[in-house]
Amino acid sequence: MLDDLILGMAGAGGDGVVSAGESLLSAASSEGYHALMTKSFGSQIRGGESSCRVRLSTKKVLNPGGALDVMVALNWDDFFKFGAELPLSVDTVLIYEEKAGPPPETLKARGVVPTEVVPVAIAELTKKSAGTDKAKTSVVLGLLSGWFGIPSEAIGRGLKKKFGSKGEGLLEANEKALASGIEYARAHPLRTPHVISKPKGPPGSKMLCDGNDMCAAGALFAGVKFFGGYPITPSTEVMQTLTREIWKYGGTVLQCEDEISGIGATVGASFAGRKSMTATSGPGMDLKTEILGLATIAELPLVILNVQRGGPSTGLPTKPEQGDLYQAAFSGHGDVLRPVLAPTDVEDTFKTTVDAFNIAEQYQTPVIILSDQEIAQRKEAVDLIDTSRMEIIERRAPTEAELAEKPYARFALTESGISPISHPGMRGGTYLAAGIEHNEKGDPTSGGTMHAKMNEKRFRKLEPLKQRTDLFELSGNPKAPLALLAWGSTAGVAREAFQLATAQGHDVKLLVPYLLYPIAEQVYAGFFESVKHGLLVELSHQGQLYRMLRMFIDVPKGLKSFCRSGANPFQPAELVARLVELKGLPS
Amino acid sequence: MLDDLILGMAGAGGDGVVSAGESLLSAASSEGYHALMTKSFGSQIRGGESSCRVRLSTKKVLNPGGALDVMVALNWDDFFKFGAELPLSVDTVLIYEEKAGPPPETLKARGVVPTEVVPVAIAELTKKSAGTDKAKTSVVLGLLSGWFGIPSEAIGRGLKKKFGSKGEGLLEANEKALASGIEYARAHPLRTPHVISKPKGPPGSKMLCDGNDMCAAGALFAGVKFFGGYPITPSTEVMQTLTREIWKYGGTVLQCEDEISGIGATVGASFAGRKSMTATSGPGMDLKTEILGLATIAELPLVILNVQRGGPSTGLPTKPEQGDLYQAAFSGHGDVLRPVLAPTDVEDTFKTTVDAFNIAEQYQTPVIILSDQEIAQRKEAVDLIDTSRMEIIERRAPTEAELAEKPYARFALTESGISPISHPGMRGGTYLAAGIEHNEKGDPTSGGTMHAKMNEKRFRKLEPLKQRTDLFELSGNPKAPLALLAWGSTAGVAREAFQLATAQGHDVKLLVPYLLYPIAEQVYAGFFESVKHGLLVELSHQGQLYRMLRMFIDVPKGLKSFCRSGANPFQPAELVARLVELKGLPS
Amino acid sequence: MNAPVFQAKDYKSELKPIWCPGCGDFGVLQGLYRALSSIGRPPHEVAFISGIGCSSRIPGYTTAYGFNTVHGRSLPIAQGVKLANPELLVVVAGGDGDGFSIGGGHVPHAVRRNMDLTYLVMDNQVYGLTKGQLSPTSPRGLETVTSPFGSLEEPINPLLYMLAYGAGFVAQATPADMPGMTALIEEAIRYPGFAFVNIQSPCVTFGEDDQQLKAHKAKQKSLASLGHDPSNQLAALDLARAYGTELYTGVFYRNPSPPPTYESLVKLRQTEQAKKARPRNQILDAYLQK
Amino acid sequence: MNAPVFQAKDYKSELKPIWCPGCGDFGVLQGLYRALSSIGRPPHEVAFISGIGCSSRIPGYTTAYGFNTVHGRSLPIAQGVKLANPELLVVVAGGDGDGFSIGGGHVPHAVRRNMDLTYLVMDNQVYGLTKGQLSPTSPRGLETVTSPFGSLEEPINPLLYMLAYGAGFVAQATPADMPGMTALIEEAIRYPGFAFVNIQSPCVTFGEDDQQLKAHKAKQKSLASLGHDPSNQLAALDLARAYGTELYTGVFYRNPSPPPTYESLVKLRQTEQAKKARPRNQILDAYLQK
Ligand SMILES: Cc1ncc(C[n+]2csc(CCOP(=O)(O)OP(=O)(O)O)c2C)c(N)n1
Ligand SMILES: Cc1ncc(C[n+]2csc(CCOP(=O)(O)OP(=O)(O)O)c2C)c(N)n1
Ligand code: SF4
Ligand code: SF4
Ligand SMILES: [Mg+2]
Ligand SMILES: [Mg+2]
Repeated sequence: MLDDLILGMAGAGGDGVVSAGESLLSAASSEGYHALMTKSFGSQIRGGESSCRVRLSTKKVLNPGGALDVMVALNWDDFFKFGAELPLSVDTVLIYEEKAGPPPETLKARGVVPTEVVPVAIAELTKKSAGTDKAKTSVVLGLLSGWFGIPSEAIGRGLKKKFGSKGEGLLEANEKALASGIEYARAHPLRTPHVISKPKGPPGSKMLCDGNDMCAAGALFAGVKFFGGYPITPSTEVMQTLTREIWKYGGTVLQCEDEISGIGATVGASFAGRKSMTATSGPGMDLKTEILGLATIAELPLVILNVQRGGPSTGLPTKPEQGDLYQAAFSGHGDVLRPVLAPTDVEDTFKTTVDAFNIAEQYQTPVIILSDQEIAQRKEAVDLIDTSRMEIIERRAPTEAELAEKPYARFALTESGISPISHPGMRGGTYLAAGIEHNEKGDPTSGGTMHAKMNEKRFRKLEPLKQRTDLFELSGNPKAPLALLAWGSTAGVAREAFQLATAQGHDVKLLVPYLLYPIAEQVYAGFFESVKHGLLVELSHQGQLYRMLRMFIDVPKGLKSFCRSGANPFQPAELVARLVELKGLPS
Repeated sequence: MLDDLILGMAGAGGDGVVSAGESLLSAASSEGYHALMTKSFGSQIRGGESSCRVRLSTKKVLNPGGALDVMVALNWDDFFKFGAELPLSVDTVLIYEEKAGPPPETLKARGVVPTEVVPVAIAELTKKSAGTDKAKTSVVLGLLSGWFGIPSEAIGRGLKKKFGSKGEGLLEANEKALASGIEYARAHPLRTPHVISKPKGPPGSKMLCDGNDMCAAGALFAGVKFFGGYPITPSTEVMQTLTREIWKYGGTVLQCEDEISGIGATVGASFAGRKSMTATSGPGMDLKTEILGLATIAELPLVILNVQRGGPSTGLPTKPEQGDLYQAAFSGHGDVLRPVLAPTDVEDTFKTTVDAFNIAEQYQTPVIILSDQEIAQRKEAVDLIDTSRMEIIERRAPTEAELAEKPYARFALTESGISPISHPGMRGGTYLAAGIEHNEKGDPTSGGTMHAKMNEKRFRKLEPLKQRTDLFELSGNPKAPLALLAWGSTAGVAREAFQLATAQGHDVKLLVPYLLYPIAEQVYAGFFESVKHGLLVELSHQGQLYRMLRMFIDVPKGLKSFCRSGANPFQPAELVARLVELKGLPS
Repeated sequence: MNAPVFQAKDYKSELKPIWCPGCGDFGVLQGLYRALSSIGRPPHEVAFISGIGCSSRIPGYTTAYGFNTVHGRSLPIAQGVKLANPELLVVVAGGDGDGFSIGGGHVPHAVRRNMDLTYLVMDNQVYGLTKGQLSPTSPRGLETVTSPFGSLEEPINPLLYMLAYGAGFVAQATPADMPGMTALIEEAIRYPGFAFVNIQSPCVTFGEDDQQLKAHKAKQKSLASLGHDPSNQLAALDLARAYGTELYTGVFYRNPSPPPTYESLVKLRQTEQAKKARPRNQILDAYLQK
Repeated sequence: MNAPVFQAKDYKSELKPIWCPGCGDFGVLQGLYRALSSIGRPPHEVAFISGIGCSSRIPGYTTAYGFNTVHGRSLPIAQGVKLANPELLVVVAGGDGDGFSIGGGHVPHAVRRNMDLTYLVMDNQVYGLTKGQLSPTSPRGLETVTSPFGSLEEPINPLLYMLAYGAGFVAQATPADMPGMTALIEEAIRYPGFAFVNIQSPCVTFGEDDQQLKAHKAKQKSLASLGHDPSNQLAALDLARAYGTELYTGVFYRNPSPPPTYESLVKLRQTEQAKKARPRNQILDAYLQK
């Protein structure tokens, strides 16, 4: 019995492999499995090739995984188009539509040829059982259920939900197809059985969601009242979810004419006293730069989600990359300190979003959430998040007593650097917000002395953030000489690599920062104390966090940047291999 | 006899102190003096207080200088409004309009009281000599000429140019006023004479210009054919100069509707094969970010001037700051390497602009010139620049033979990383330029492997830049243990500090980079080898270049960042003092 | 009639305007104080939003809440303010460059959303703050620092644009006629929807002679005196075409039956959806897979 | 008549369009090939500039020079191309969102400069590439992924806007009438100045039923058949107001005496100024202080 199973499927647009993957995912999750699904399409808007990967597990799934345990190819052409996204090993069970003919020579050229290659006359089985060839995916689901132990009742319930409303005939046909798939599998057992163990969580205990869902949910939980945005892949779903939900909570979503307007309206709503947010991806971030600076100098709370995709420019709009960290930290003219947070998976996107709102409101600052295409769009079955101890912070407004006592100074140079903030509608709190430098009251100034004080204030108020050890995940022996660091979606791979290396007996520790900027000097310094060798893993050409650490910290000589361009995901095993390699080098 | 004289003047808008400063400057420069003038205004568009500083010298002027040798106050209120911009010392000759009454107590409160304080009935003298009070500035010029030895013939020639066309009466009145000022000075000698020596250069050998002039001239020299831009202080003059000049050379200036359009049109013109440029300041740079990324991935040559002012946001629009370096290097999403150059004074803005065009064309990349408000807008009298050995580089186009030989691959993965570039109109060279990632031919791709190759190419092609030692100025003993580093307008202060420290017997060296990014690791490493202590001086809150050096180089522990917010210029003496302080510390 | 609760001076802040002596914007500011006084909302319930330019300095000169934002983005920001708190009286002010050059892309969308905003453009046919460059309303042929040989472009037509965008209230005024301008500003603020007033506000420093108050006095023709019916949109379009040639003042178009504002539709939606709200600690239950 | 020097297929590249089967943009592309063939300029003298969107993929499908730029900026970039080399035939193509939402601020300025550019908008009332969100031409009330309870905004009116902006050539077409559309594209390209064609190009995947070719066939009315005089600008403004209700095809407005193009004025200026040019090594002498 297995604890972990990775399946892949590929076919033409009409073959419905993505829909099959979704059925599998929802069946597994409703049974209490942990699961993770990623999908991939050709460049066509509709009708091109498509594929998906589903990873099922009895434990938390850390990443999409590497080589497949099972691959279903509905035709060879489409399968090959996905290349490295659907990697086989000798142990992969390769199932294919018999009609497509035996595996072509190209398979060999790719290096590994699975030992178990299983032709199934899927189309024919469908026709026979269902009387139509529209139910092909149900035959596939049946095969997978039969061979790998995925509970068929849950799949059946899924079919009812999906086809129940579409007329008796369709549901029945699919049920028959499912049964025939199961039956076929039973009748033709695999040489090596690959049955997955029963899940540990009770049925109905899992949420099925992606990172963009969790960002929207986190925003609602934190009390977002305004979202202004403009569609862009792969972030649009956040706006789409909020525009279904936010009205219930007295909020508004405005689809704006562009990203500048999106952040503009958002800043306006924040000025008017409401928790506000916008979401976008790289090109949209570029356009938001100017108004981000306005929010910094006017000290307005604001949350900005950037779902990273491959860059520069339009780049690779549907692929993940971690190339926007410099931008998040350093874009915009002038001296600016703008907190940057990064979730590492679907689940923690929720808390990271709540953290972002809390930091924004507490420190009166824009906060950037750096997600990426992978965690934003991969669907996962995860445990219900316990929100009972999550705190919600509101911005500090001047009290009536304070306002009565002395004239209101919006930008008072307080000890903490945080000055109570009023908003339109509040009696006694009127002031001029502006992009121009100002004195404590808010009046424009061009004086260098006041400018220096205000810069100092704007930086000082964020100092406490660097002490937030709760924004760092530390695993392993604190004194270990070997270290792994990763952020964002790459952290999931690093976590598995850490487990692997530990299991192999290496004395290693792992640091995953959720707070990327400002650089928490002390946290890193403490972590690095024992480190002789290590890797900072990033999916970008430059390895941007590595460079940013160097700006502020003396990084151990033996700590190397391990980085490469986006759309080339890391595998746990290769990280372990690199670590072992490093260990041999002088430090 | 003095080699160097620093004068200040302050008055109300109508008093014409800036115009007096300009007359002084042009008279001095036509006589062959080196000279430098900065002006400062209140926040009013017209009619507020105004002031200027003029520094005259028989040698090259390195910076505006610190405490004034001479100060002319036409009234006390306006003088005090400029605070630290017009600093006095005990040795300052303080001349004031008698009518304004004796120096108020506030002067004492400011710490230093000059020993020589000279009231002159300027208004009365004007009325008496010229018969009108419109010629006040000519009396002032007369006084300055008489007391400090500034050649009166040159001032007279200036008056002729200025008033010659405005009717006999006005010229005559001003000539009389000038004479009366000179006469008054002769009749009332100062206690300590402050006469400036004769200049070394022959009359008529000096150019009178500011940094923005030199940028426009450099662009014309380099062969700019298109400028698209949008007005913004303090860069607008570049567009204004080019729109008078460029047509002569077959080029066009387009005043666009915003900065996005400005860089858009510029990129378009570059795509069409012409040398192109845009200019702006901080807020405009923010808006240009997205299209900068497009130029990087489409590998289009482009020059962008950013005249830095105080930030963030609208900030301090008329004051200098060096706070846009992070932005220049790191703005925009994705992995980008974009060369950044910085001129250090009016004169070298010319060559830096030519260098920027050459690098842009040679490497098919956007290049940013980081100027700042001070060098862009201060007027200087400098020696005519010798352009005879300046090379002009044109982009490498595919030859007809190459195009005939095999199908054109616009983004061919060559050894140097540079691929010959065609443009519309060229037969056989058609291709698709795009913001999306592409293969060698230019066709869109979403493949990770090709993406990695193209990123690598785009970075590799710029490697040779890091070997350009001609883009660094190195002075002093190469083995010195003490170091000064500065860039941009701050370099002028550092140069004088270096001279001062050397004269005081310190073993010190100076490095001024014109190439700010990519970081030339070897140049710095070589420089740092002997360094025990040192300062990197920057006019920004964060000290951005210091942090950027750390990203790529192990900076000596004894090298400190000496930085502060904009609009607070450094003085040579304080840099020396800090250096001496450092020397005492363990390294 | 009772004395107003808030007098014009109650809207005037301590900040001294830094406009050039004689700038048309002084008059606009006075008219605005008076219009606000007639309307009578307390200053803390009023928000002035502007971009960057001489004219965009207006918010600082009032005792209301003010947001002097960045160049060209006043309308998006104002929409956020209004949607966040529809109870506020929100006035947007700025220049011809701020509004129709860099900000021009936001205008049609602000108009078609039809929030209850008032947009006052101080049209001086030049860039004042940056010292005299071409603005989008500068006449063809104009010589400026950025057009030393004369402008090669047709000017834009703010009135015609606004009508084409479907604005419910479109008017033009000049501080050369203070009572007329003040009344138009008041009417625009009272109009329940997006209202636009193009105010010919002379730049005495960089403007042309025929753009000064004196010339306005001579040239101005009131639309009322022409017998124009402000409910006739096609006639308004026709008259608006004379922008740049004629100086018509008054209301070009006023929608006789103003449609519901965006914020009122939002309110309806919020009310309708409110019943589906979950308690905060159950928001995630929506994702549970049964 | 001789056979054309370049046939439609000579403008067709090897890149296979990745549009959904049945997408209206296929028809537009065909029409474009044919129009180009009639005009007969060699592909290397033609430049296609586009933004981002399904429709913006057009440049890649031609053998001309192409620049598939960023979202909303095709017009500024195209102006740079044209001014850098006025000899080129420059065609700008894109979607309703690209052109009138994010790019909307550039349109009036491109129009008033009046360069000899052709601007083809494939108006499908939706965001195709990003999978079905509201576009600025989406009708009020439309339910999409970003308006699950219906859009609250009036759509923009591209035809009326372009007329208000002063475009010299404004037309509307649909690939439901291939010969008509092809002829209009050709006429637009031949018009010596800024020319705009709004092409109703259905999105089969995210569009509504009444926006498909079949509906167009039923609904389309040619302006010629209505007896419209394309030299009458006010009549054009009036007819354009029916956008969204009626599907008028043909030329709304064509300036009977096209004014000089921007680039021709530039040429004059360059010629006039050329005599004042200094040799490169004397450029700095202008700053010498005698
Ligand atoms: C992004 C950006 N670009 C340019 C500027 C410079 N700028 C400030 S105001 C202005 C134009 C002012 O003209 P207008 O809006 O007509 O206002 P006016 O001063 O004439 O009242 C410009 C170009 C800026 N502040 N920000
Ligand atoms: C700056 C930026 N914002 C958003 C996007 C995402 N985006 C790409 S195309 C598009 C809209 C497409 O709609 P339209 O222009 O109507 O073209 P269509 O696909 O319908 O032909 C959007 C929002 C982007 N690429 N860049
Ligand atoms: S420059 Fe013109 S618009 Fe600006 S304050 Fe002066 S007169 Fe007014
Ligand atoms: S999504 Fe719509 S517009 Fe895009 S290719 Fe498909 S049918 Fe055409
Ligand atoms: Mg103006
Ligand atoms: Mg569209």
